[in-house]
Amino acid sequence: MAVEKLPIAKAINEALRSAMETDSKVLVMGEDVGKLGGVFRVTDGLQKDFGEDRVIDSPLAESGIIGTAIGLALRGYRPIAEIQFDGFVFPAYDQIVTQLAKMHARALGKVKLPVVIRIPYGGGIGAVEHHSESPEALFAHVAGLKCVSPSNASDAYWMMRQAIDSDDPVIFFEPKRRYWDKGEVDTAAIPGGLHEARVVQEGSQLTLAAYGPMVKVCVEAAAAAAEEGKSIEVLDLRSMSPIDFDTIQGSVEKTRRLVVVHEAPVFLGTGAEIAARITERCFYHLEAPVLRVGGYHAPYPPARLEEEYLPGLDRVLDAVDRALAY
Amino acid sequence: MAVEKLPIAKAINEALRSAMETDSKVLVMGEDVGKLGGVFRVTDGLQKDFGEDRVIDSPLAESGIIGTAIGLALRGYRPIAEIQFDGFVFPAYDQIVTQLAKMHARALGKVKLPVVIRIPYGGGIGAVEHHSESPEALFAHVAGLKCVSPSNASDAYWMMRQAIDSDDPVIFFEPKRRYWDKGEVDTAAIPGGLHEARVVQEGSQLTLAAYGPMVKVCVEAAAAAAEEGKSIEVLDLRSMSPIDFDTIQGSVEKTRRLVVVHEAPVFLGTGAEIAARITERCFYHLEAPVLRVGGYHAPYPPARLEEEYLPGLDRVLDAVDRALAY
Amino acid sequence: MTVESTATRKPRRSSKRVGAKKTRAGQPELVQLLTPEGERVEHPDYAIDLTPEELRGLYRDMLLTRRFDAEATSLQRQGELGLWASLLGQEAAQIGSARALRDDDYVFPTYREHGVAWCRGVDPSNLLGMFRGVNNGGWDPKSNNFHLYTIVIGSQTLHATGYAMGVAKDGADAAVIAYFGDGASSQGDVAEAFTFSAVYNAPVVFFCQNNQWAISEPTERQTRVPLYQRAQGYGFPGVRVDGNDVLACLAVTRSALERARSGEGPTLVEAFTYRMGAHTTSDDPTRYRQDEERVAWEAKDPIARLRAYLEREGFADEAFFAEVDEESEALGKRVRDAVRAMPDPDPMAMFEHTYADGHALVDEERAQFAAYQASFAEEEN
Amino acid sequence: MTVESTATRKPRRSSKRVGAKKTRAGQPELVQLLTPEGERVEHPDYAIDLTPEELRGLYRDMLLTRRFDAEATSLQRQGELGLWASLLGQEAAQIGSARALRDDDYVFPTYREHGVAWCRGVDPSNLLGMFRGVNNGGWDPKSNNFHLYTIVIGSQTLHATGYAMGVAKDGADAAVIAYFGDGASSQGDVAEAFTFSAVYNAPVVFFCQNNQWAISEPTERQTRVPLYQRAQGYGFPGVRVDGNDVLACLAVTRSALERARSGEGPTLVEAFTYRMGAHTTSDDPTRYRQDEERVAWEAKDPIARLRAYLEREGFADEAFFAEVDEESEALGKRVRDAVRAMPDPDPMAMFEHTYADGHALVDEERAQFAAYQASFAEEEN
Ligand SMILES: Cc1ncc(C[n+]2csc(CCOP(=O)(O)OP(=O)(O)O)c2C)c(N)n1
Ligand SMILES: Cc1ncc(C[n+]2csc(CCOP(=O)(O)OP(=O)(O)O)c2C)c(N)n1
Ligand SMILES: [Mg+2]
Ligand SMILES: [Mg+2]
Repeated sequence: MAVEKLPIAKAINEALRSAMETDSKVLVMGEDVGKLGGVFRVTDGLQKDFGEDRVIDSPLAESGIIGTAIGLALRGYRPIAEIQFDGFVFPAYDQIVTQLAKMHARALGKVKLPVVIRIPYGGGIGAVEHHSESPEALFAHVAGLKCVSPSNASDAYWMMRQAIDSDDPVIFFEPKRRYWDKGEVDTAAIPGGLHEARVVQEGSQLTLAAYGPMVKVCVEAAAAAAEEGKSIEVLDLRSMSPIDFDTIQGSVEKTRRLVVVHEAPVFLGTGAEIAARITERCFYHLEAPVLRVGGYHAPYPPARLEEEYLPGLDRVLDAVDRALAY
Repeated sequence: MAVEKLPIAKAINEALRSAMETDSKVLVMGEDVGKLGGVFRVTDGLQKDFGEDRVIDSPLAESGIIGTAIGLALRGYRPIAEIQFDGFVFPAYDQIVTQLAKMHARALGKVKLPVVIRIPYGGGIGAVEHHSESPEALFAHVAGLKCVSPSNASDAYWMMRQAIDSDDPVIFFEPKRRYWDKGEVDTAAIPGGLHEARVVQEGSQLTLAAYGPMVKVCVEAAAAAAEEGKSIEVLDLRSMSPIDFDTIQGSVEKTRRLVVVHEAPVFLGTGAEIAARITERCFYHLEAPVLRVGGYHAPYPPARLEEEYLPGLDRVLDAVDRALAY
Repeated sequence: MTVESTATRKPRRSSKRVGAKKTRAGQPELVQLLTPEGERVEHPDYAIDLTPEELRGLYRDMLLTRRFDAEATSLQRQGELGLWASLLGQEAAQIGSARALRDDDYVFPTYREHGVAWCRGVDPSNLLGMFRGVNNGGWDPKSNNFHLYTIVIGSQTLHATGYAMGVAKDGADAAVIAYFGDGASSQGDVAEAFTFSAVYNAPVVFFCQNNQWAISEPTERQTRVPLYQRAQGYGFPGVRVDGNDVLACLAVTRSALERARSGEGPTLVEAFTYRMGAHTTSDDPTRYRQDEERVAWEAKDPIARLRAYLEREGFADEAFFAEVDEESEALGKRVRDAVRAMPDPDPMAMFEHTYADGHALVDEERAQFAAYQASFAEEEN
Repeated sequence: MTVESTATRKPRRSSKRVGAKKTRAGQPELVQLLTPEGERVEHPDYAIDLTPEELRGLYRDMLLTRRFDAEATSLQRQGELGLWASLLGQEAAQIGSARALRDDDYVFPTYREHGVAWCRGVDPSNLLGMFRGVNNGGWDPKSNNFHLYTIVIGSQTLHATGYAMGVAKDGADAAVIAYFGDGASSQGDVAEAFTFSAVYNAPVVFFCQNNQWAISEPTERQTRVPLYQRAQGYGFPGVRVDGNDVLACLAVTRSALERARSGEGPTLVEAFTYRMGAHTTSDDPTRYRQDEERVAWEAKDPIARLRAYLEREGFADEAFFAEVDEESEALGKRVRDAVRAMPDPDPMAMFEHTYADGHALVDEERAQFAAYQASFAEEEN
């Protein structure tokens, strides 16, 4: 395969497969990743082809999964651990924050922790509690972790390959409601850097910045705005730690207005940091305050309210209008 | 006692004692809180006076401490759980975030979770790893929790009383390096609201906003700046969730410049939210971007580097100068 | 593993001796009072003496629970529910254990304890709210001493332990029961619950329904020895009961609750049963298990077993069975109607109940949202 | 609880049968090969046959470790260290277990395993960096197969388990040992390590130094039965050894490591010992425990015990003891000098090593900090 049209879930599956073929130290582990192939089938077929020794069905214990992944990494393996859903990462939070994130620094660089943690995240799939959350800010705040989220199949493939290649722990947030969205994947193309933002669409009057599942919403919003004659630039940030502020700054110096969109609650979400830092960098350029569209300060609501909770086209356009009104 | 000069640790101790006297449902629990009185002696003497049934030495398991505190709260108790040091709260993070924070909403208000979690936090005491961190943003981002931090003995007493009285879970961040700072406590005075910021010192040219251990640094910075003829207003935010934005806004509309100071890393720290929101609220008032002084994106460093890592007088004054230079 | 008659086995002498004593067939001992064929057998540690009426009551509970469960599954297929976690096959474990409870006992369920909820008097349609997506828990835990469903695996075992610690502090003689699964046994929280309950001698029963699967993972991915043995190392007894035998589940749970009430502390009960259906309606078990396994367990069906016993002993007649069938149809209809009539929540509900005492940020966001909503109304005008 | 001679006791038959068999005195059985009086006793499961030279080596290890530990305590008092966690009393548990290891085995310590570090060849002064506050771990884990000290209680047991899983995947016959305390036994992570290691049959030894205190909490706050029994419920053996008996610790650990190597999976070893000093130099044990307890344990001192044996058997003469004493003084001086010469880290070090592959934010902050630092230099000019 060189260029193929794949859904995001399958693109990640291909990335895992190809990394496992390339490097026998790459392991996949987690709950139900084996025979079942994961509840979203992202690891489908891997156990069949690479065996139980490399595709490991773990006991039902997230701290154990990450803690043993750390041990495996210390032994020279490159584990890719799956957390079944966003809301179930917290039992592993201690291992992630106090051990995985800090061990390389603690050892003054003498050990490496090439662990990838895959987390299907975000809402929009009509699920029950704990299956629709966006906890990325809780990881991005923690030094020692890198956090990324692809928005399309090509990035899903390439960013996963790069995450596996990284010698740092990477939390890989997979936009679960986009798992079935198809896109072209060129497995021969040379990708951009894992932590570089991308201008998805150029525009002159305002910048919309998003990552993961919200990129699509922003692109649609830009299209809708275009019909009203508004020229919107859309950025796919791709990485939440580090954030590619240079690219955002470049865009905002041009458009002079910025709206950040994410599913996670606005309060102390990644948008807060972007607003704070871009305002500092572009103080004299901004014609309007950086506006944020995101979740509310409430537990993720029951499924029949999620459309109200999640940023959708209307709420993004509302923010665009408000920003343009300054 | 009505008015007495007490160190912060003792003021909290008095608050616990008086709450326990008033309400037999109030319990204290945690590691070493009994005979030892806690590693900082904050619970000193309580087990002797209230018995092992109300001052409970817990097994060494933070998830267990918070999980059983939740159960006790469901049974009608008002547990005050101690986490021995900031860096050891993470094994309990799942119980705090997925259970404690969400249970009241999950039950549509039918159960209450009056649990106080005491966390001695922050650095400056020359300790080993995990004993000097400031994880407040990781809790403030989570809906369902309230987060506060006193900066002086009177607040330590009263805010603890109010936290215990609250029917919501409160994470009570105790500025451990200030435990021995003395201040007057009037146990008869009617306190302000738990989540209200306070103007510690009026000024006209710039607002310094801080909470907990950094308030003292800001007051000193304001004094130093005053010597250079600069008029600085100092706010003690007292609460990180909710944040009293009205008071900050009021101050910034007057001074037109804001610097936020906290020990926690700047990236996605509470300062990010304050900068973002105040910029939105005061866009046309601000003469300079909101600047932030805080920890770096690195694990808390070994003790002999902490003076460089922590915001001190010089770094705060540097930010003040930078803000005034706009 | 198979569940066999223990009629000819030498009984365990005391619930405290829970070592892995093996039977001839190499099976760890299993408390059984009713064989798969519906024959009543005795167990010296677990006597039980129920009236025909009580026995019929258990049958009715199981049958109605199963009917309700089937209705929910079909409501999911019809798109009325987003998801359903069926208890099919686990009726005896749930009804047996729940019928051992007193009103003042307190229950902490997982997300699959529909039979327990039934026994506690929770209106079945209330259980469906969270699966329909209109709420995250649709009943008042305090009105039936039945806590909300807990999705984060294992957490509720600690809540149960804390609650039980509170019961003991109150000097009450109530007990607490925490349900969890074989998969959950691996969670650190469950181990911590064992530690805390043992150290504080809390009046709690840990009721593990080992249905042999945690989604696609068989129990061997969680443990290499029978789960009931876990308790001993924490200093309290563990016992394995035939989870498809409602009488044994009742007797064993009753005895564990008695221990709790009388100040002897926690007990672990492992109900050895089988998840007859998919993990949830989202799951496809053909990917990971053989249908033969399920078919073999059909022969151990908890309801058929009790019915055979009732019929054999003449404790119930055709009229009774017909009546329960009728009742179950009515229940199905009632639930169906109730679910269909369930209104979507008001969007403003998002801003309620995050806090008991209010929160300035919530107020701000509520106001902004209301204004935003109103802006559409304006546009429409 | 007291540690007594087991010379007259009936021995356990196999390390797999770890039930709480009680002695006449009501004590769970304890593997002992050297009585507190220094008499050699036999244990049928744990034979050991050391040369006089090896025995002297163990004595030397213990004595030097104790000397180093005392030096560190006094360096703390002198303000050279911020904190010290003394191993006083636990020398036999640490030296005995560590001398059972091969070079290719891997060790995951807590923060108190100075004796183990010694045996692994880690330069003692390197251990002091973190207590002085110049780093958070001052050695390369890979050069001695000795991981960094871990402060978050219990976490390292999972790292050890994962590492051991890796060893097994590699087809290597090395083993892994995880140290932890009685307090740590309550952490969910330790239970999960038990589960994972059992399920994957990982070649790991869990070595619990039960020094009977977790800061101010006695072991009864963590468990109501002896800790070694915990293992059985997870499907692997647990054994309690006299933690003040270096021979028994060596023999029991060696046997557990052999099990691991030969594919039999994990073992839990509980070394029953006593924390003779404060928890750390910040602690004041007079607030929570009776000095009599400590005094009673002095009679069981691990070093005196071995010395009595060496003397009685004529395995060592005065010259040897004098030589070790001299060596220990030299070690003390060397450590003292090394610590005093330890430079404070360069502030820029804060920005190193957070990531292996770099991070834009770190680069930005490093540059800002450098500019800020430079601004002072300018002012000074
Ligand atoms: C902490 C956590 N991790 C993962 C999940 C996803 N999950 C839901 S149910 C389940 C399996 C549970 O198995 P078991 O405990 O045996 O209960 P059963 O479903 O068989 O009743 C998993 C992995 C979860 N809900 N919580
Ligand atoms: C997760 C966590 N919680 C709390 C602490 C604080 N703490 C440090 S040592 C200790 C007691 C440990 O006791 P034990 O496991 O018996 O080891 P010992 O100190 O006796 O060697 C505690 C509570 C910690 N380091 N980590
Ligand atoms: Mg199961
Ligand atoms: Mg100890």
